[in-house]
Amino acid sequence: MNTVLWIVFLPILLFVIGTFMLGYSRKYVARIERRYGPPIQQVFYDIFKLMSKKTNISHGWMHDFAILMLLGGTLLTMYFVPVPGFHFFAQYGDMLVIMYILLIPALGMALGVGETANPNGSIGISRALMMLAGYDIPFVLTFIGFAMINHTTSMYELIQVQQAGGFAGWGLISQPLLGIAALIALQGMLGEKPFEVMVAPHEIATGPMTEMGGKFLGIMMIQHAISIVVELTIYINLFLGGAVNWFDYLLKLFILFTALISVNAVFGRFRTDDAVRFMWKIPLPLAIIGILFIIF
Amino acid sequence: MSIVSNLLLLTLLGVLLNVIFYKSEVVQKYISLIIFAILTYLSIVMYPLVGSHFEIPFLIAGQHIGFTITYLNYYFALMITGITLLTVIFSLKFIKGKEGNTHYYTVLFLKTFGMLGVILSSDLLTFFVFWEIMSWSTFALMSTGGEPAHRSAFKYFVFAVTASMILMAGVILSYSLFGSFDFAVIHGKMASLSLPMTGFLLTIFITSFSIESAVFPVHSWLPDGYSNTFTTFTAYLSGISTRIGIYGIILFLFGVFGIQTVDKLGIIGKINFRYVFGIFAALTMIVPTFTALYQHDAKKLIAWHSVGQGGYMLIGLASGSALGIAGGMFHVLNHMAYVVLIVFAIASVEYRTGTTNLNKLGGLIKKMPVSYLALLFGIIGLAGLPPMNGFVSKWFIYRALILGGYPFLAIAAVIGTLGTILSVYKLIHNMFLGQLPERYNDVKEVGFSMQLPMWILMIVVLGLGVYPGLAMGLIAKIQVSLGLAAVPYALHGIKAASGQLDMLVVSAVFIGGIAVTWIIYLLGNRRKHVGQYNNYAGGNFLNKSVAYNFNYEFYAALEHVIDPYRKKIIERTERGIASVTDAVSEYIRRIYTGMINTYGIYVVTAFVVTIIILKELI
Amino acid sequence: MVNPILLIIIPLGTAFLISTLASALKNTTKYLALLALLANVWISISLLPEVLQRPINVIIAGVKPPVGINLFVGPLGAVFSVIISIAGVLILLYSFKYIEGEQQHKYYTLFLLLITGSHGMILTGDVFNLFVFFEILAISSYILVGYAGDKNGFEAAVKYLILGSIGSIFILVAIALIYEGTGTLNMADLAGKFSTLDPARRLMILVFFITGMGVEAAVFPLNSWLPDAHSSAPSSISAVLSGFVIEIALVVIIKFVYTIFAMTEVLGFLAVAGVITLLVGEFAAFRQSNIKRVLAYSSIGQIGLILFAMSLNSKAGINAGMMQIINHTASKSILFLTAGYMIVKTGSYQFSDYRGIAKKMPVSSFFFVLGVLSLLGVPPFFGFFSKLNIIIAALHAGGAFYITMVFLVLLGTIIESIYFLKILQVFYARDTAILDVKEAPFLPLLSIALFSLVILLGFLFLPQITSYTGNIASELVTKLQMAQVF
Amino acid sequence: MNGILSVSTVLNTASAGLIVLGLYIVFTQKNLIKMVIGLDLADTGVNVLLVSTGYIKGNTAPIFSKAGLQVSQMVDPVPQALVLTSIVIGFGVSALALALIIRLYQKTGTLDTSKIRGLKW
Amino acid sequence: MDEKITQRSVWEKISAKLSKRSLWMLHYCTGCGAIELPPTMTARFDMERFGINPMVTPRQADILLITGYLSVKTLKRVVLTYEQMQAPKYVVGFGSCTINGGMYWNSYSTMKSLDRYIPVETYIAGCMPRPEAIIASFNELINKIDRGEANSWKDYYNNYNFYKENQEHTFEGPIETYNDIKADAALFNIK
Repeated sequence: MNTVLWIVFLPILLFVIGTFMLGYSRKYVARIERRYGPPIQQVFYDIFKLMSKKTNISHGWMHDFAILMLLGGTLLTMYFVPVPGFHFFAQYGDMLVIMYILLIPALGMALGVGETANPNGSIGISRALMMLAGYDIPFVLTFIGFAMINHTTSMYELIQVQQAGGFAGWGLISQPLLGIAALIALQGMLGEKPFEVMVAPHEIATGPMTEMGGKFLGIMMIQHAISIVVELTIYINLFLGGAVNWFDYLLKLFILFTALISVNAVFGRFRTDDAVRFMWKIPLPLAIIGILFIIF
Repeated sequence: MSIVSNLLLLTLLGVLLNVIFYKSEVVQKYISLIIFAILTYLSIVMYPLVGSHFEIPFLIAGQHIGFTITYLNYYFALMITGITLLTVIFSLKFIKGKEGNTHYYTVLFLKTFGMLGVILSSDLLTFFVFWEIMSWSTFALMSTGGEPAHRSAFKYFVFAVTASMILMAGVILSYSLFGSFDFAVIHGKMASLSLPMTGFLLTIFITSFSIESAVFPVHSWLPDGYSNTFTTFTAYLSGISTRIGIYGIILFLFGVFGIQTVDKLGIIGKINFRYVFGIFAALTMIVPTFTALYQHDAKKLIAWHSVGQGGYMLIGLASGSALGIAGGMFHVLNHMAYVVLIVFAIASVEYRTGTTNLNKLGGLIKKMPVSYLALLFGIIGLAGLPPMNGFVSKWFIYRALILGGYPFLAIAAVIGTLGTILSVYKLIHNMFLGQLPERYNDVKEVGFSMQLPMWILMIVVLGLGVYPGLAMGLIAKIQVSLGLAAVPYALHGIKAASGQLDMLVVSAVFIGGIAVTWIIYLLGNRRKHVGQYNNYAGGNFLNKSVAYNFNYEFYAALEHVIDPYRKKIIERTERGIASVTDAVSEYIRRIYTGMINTYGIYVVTAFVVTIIILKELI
Repeated sequence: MVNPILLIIIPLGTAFLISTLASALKNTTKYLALLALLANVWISISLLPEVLQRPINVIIAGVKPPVGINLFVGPLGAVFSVIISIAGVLILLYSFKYIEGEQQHKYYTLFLLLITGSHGMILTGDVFNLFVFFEILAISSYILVGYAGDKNGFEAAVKYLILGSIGSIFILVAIALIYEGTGTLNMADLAGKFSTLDPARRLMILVFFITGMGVEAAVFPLNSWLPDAHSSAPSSISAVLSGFVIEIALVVIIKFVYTIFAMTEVLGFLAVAGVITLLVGEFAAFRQSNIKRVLAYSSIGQIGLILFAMSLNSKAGINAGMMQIINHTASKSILFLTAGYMIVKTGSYQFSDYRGIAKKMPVSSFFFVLGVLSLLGVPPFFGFFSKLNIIIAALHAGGAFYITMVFLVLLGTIIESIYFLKILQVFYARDTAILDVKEAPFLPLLSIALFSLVILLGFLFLPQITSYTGNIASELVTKLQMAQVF
Repeated sequence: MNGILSVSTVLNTASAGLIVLGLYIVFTQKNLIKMVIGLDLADTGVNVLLVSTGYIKGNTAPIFSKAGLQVSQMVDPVPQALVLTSIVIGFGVSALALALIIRLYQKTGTLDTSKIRGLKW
Repeated sequence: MDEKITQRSVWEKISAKLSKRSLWMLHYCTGCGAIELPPTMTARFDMERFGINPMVTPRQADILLITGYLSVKTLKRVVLTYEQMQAPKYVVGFGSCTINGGMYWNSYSTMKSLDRYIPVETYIAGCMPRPEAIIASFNELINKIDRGEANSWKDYYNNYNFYKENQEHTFEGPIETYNDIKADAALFNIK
């Protein structure tokens, strides 16, 4: 019975957490810029306003289906990532499945934006995919390293292993190199400032979101909120020993998110090829060396 | 035991009839359709006859032409006849009136005859005889369709002849070593062979099959060869033709030599024959996929991908674990399904717009939704994303590589996947998305005869994706017949006890997610449909004359990153070999100087040299 | 039992008949020649079954050997006379239309002389008689090479003549040494006495003979005349030369080494010479642009292959070599004959000018393809079985040396298939530059068709052919001839 | 046989000398006619060798002209028969060679082998 | 142009209260007004407190801020951008140039008052008003939305002909914006 409850309320729960985190991040960045910044619930207002827009421009059936695919994919990923107290779906799909499901929203958005036939959108998408190629290789590599040590590809079992070892068992502590590489890759995965070239406002009019307005943009913001929480949970499950209870989970989420957005707040934006070169020059070798340590 | 003879005789009949009626297209069309339909029916019905042997009483060098049906060649026969039937259905309208299509169906029949013979053969000699017929008919098939096809077919031929000559050496060397051509006998006597000789023999067979299945260093013939001929042939070739090489590798690696003997060939510690083969497979995954990024022609892009995907199959086989081998074999079927689907979509675009140049196309989704859907299913399969079949076999291969302890091969697979996703999106974006150019305003969707194969393949791609168990049953039987451990499969993924894959649940949750989003979508107000020129372009007015698609140099930034590492080693080595042969033949040609005096001196020198040499001998 | 001597007398008699009655018969001489050769075909085929029981020994002019001359017709002689007469008839049929002009009676006399020479060389049991027939064969082929009457024809004829006479000088020296050593010229008698000679003399005889006969058999360093002779001779004559003339010389060498000299150590050396000839022939042909020169170099390659097969010192080797000879005679004649009419119709020797000829001359291009496929050893054709047997025989000999030899042979086949494919692609190119070319007349096509029957239906008669070639192999290996001395 | 100067060694060395001389002429001379002469020289050398094989010391020519001549006193007649045919063949070949050279000269206008190199490579 | 305040349902009151807190602004930086915007956005005045963010595309924007004089050519772009914006959209005229032509009152090439071409919600007077004025006018706009009176965008549909004539008079002919205003009007059931 409580799995059904979990299934119904998990999306709402993560949406609320994600939106408050986004609101918090905007206030945090504002505070760094010595200004008050919007209230915490600002993102709720934005999403509500977008959803209540009178006209919602759409360029074709693929544009609509892409939005469904976008949020649908993120919800799918959400269910498969173990959260404290709920890992019902974990036995049906392991880390590899999660790695691939993460790509469905990206593909969905790409198809939808392609349908809008806006040149800025296409440039944005090509940059987003190149960035994907950049950060995904180190990230999957770190996971491969872990899966190899523990001879399992299931994320739930990895959490058990880490929790069994207590603080020292954390991924970040036992394999520091892999942890750091994954952290940098995570920065790219969340689309934070140094790797935010695909949504550059002035250069390509927020890239993929050029033609997204009204409820389309609203759903994209919902998706963005949930996916941030999901990706952070993945990192926590792999490297910070998963969460024993919800307080520990929220604490880790908060600390990790603050770390990332503080980097986001102070860094400028890389060019695409510089970003990919950075991703392939720093985190990738780190991950490879990490794996070499594991083998020998 | 008449099924095998019917299969082969029927294909020969097909060749004969098509040669007789080469004048009229209509007769050829319907003959081929009927015959291939019967062939597919026969190969499906062949299942109960697995294990039976059939011989033609014709003796070559003491060996009858023998055929036998095993689960492995039943699996491949199904694929061959199935895909050929779909290609014929698709090309009923596609090939009508195209220049140079008189021998279209004849060549197709000849090729099927060769392939069926290869996979059904029970001994090395029949295998080699049909292998020669197959490689000649592939050459003929590749050279239909204009002048560039001739050049690329010639390049294929050079590789194919080398492959068949190496195979001939291997066949006869094993005959002289084991005294018989029969697979079973050789498998029995394999233990008696010394280690270095087994290694040498295995390398010979595996090299010739690698040339045919375009493994990394010898793959350069495939992209041009497959893309310069008719597009339906590109589908047919990249779907099944290169996979006969994979059949050969499976048969010899596991059937004839057996996994135990192969594992004895260790070099140092963990590095054994399979690991070295895995490295080649890994290179086959990475290099072609990132070359596909640079392509401007849809057919070339897909041809490069079929090379890359071949790498996945080989790395699955090279991993050696039950899961990996099952993944490799399953990937052959999956790849065939989605690559043929993609190329059919490209063919229908070419049929309507007349070009496959990615820089010139765009926005066709508005005019050809079915082809778009087909291409979408195909690229999701090719990229290996969950709901489609590509993901399942890739998941098997990944899991086998990780649990088998091959991190670097797994890394290569990851890099290959990402390269695929990028170039695959470029394909669908440049062709179907973006602004529709003015010249394609009156394009219509393709007719039913071309849509039918696409619908069938879409169902196969999705069906196998959600219910992989349908094919895993046969693959498990194959593994058992080859003496390997069978993979613990369930109808929709891996059995719950031993693994973490349940495609039904994944797809169900995905549908659930889409339903939830659809509800949220309905909360908002109704959507307003706008045309393609109602677009924000910095306040400028968009119209026909300024319709701009971002197609050219789609991944310019990534290309700047990769360019310093692209040394084009393969092209340089090939040019090197070609110039060396030319130089040698030029030098030898000059021996005949035309001066009668020098000829006389040649005779006397030969005389003296013979005396000196023979003095020692006698 | 028909007396085999007729095989020599009939062509010789008709040759002189034709040359004397030339003015009376005008251009009906060719039918006389055809009659003679048909008779030859009937005789040689009728000889075949008898020869299998026991070889026929024919005494000429009543004087018994070792003083008199005798004919020894074993399986080798019978099979070869069948090959010669059938090929001769078909090529004669081809040259009915090919050789025009009132001087054609000269062509037919020389043709018949050439056939006499070849029959003589293969059937004779006496060494000096062998030399005489060799000279008849050589002289008639010198003239026939220059028959076309153009600058290239005469240049090739002169070169061929000079090299040929150097070769005959070497053979004559060998014969002199033989007679000085053993006092006998009869092959059977010589075989017995040869082993008594001291090693130095035996070596000299062997080397003189091999070099002399090697010039005619086109082994590597000695075959400099072949490319010029075959490319500038009229195509029917190149077909004859490549078809069976060089094979006869080769078989004579092999017969002498196996039965008379009985020095099997030499075979290793001959095998290496064969492979070198193969590689030189293939590589030289790789960059040719004149179609007949390509075919000439390819003949050198094939001769190398046959020599390699024959000198494997095993029954299987000789059997495979004989099958390869049959295949080479048939397919090389097809190629030369079809090329002949292509040159006549397009007026150019460069095959790059035949772009898209398949549209205008579909039948001859089709036969050309058949010839190429059979020469390369592609399965359904006869060439595949002969090449398969050669490589089986080679690998049965075993050892790393033969494995490397086999890989070199396969390398030669790869090169060969590449340059032949270049030609085929030019034939079947779609952008045709040739407009006014018409198909070759019916008669030549008939003769080419009959040749292609051999390679197409070869695999049906495989058991019969292998039985004959098997007997040849046993004849050579068990020195059958020596048992039938008197 | 007194000392080394027996008849057979003299004849053998003479024939060897002739053959070597003839072949030397063929290989070095550029003029075609000189080459034919060289060939004839080599041919005669071989004939000398052939004849010398039949020599038996002290015997006379194998002709039954005088009554009481026994076969054992005659020289071996067989090589002489061979030499006859060989000379006839040599004569035929040289005649043919010269005829061809004349026609070649008409066509090319020169006898120099280094210039007649139409067919090469 | 005062609009009779119709009776709003409870849901409209709540949604107005919520959506007034998030206004995204597409500012058309022309004339000398653009320089006033950065100070309002940054630390000293920080308009983000009120949920007002600068946005780049009309599809996402609610407020279209015209910050100075508009020549004929730029007016065409403004009209096109206005029509591309999504429904509850508010135009804010910035500075005297948009009110009555400002210092370019007698220029031959600039348009004199903005609301003859597109319906304007609020004006900010001043020959380049200071950030305090901007913040004040935005608060005024927020309250107006809250009271449900900010319906100028409906006015564009109600008397579209008026606007059309003025535009065509200035542009000497219609401009192709691919927006069927009549159909949109039906969409929002405005007669």
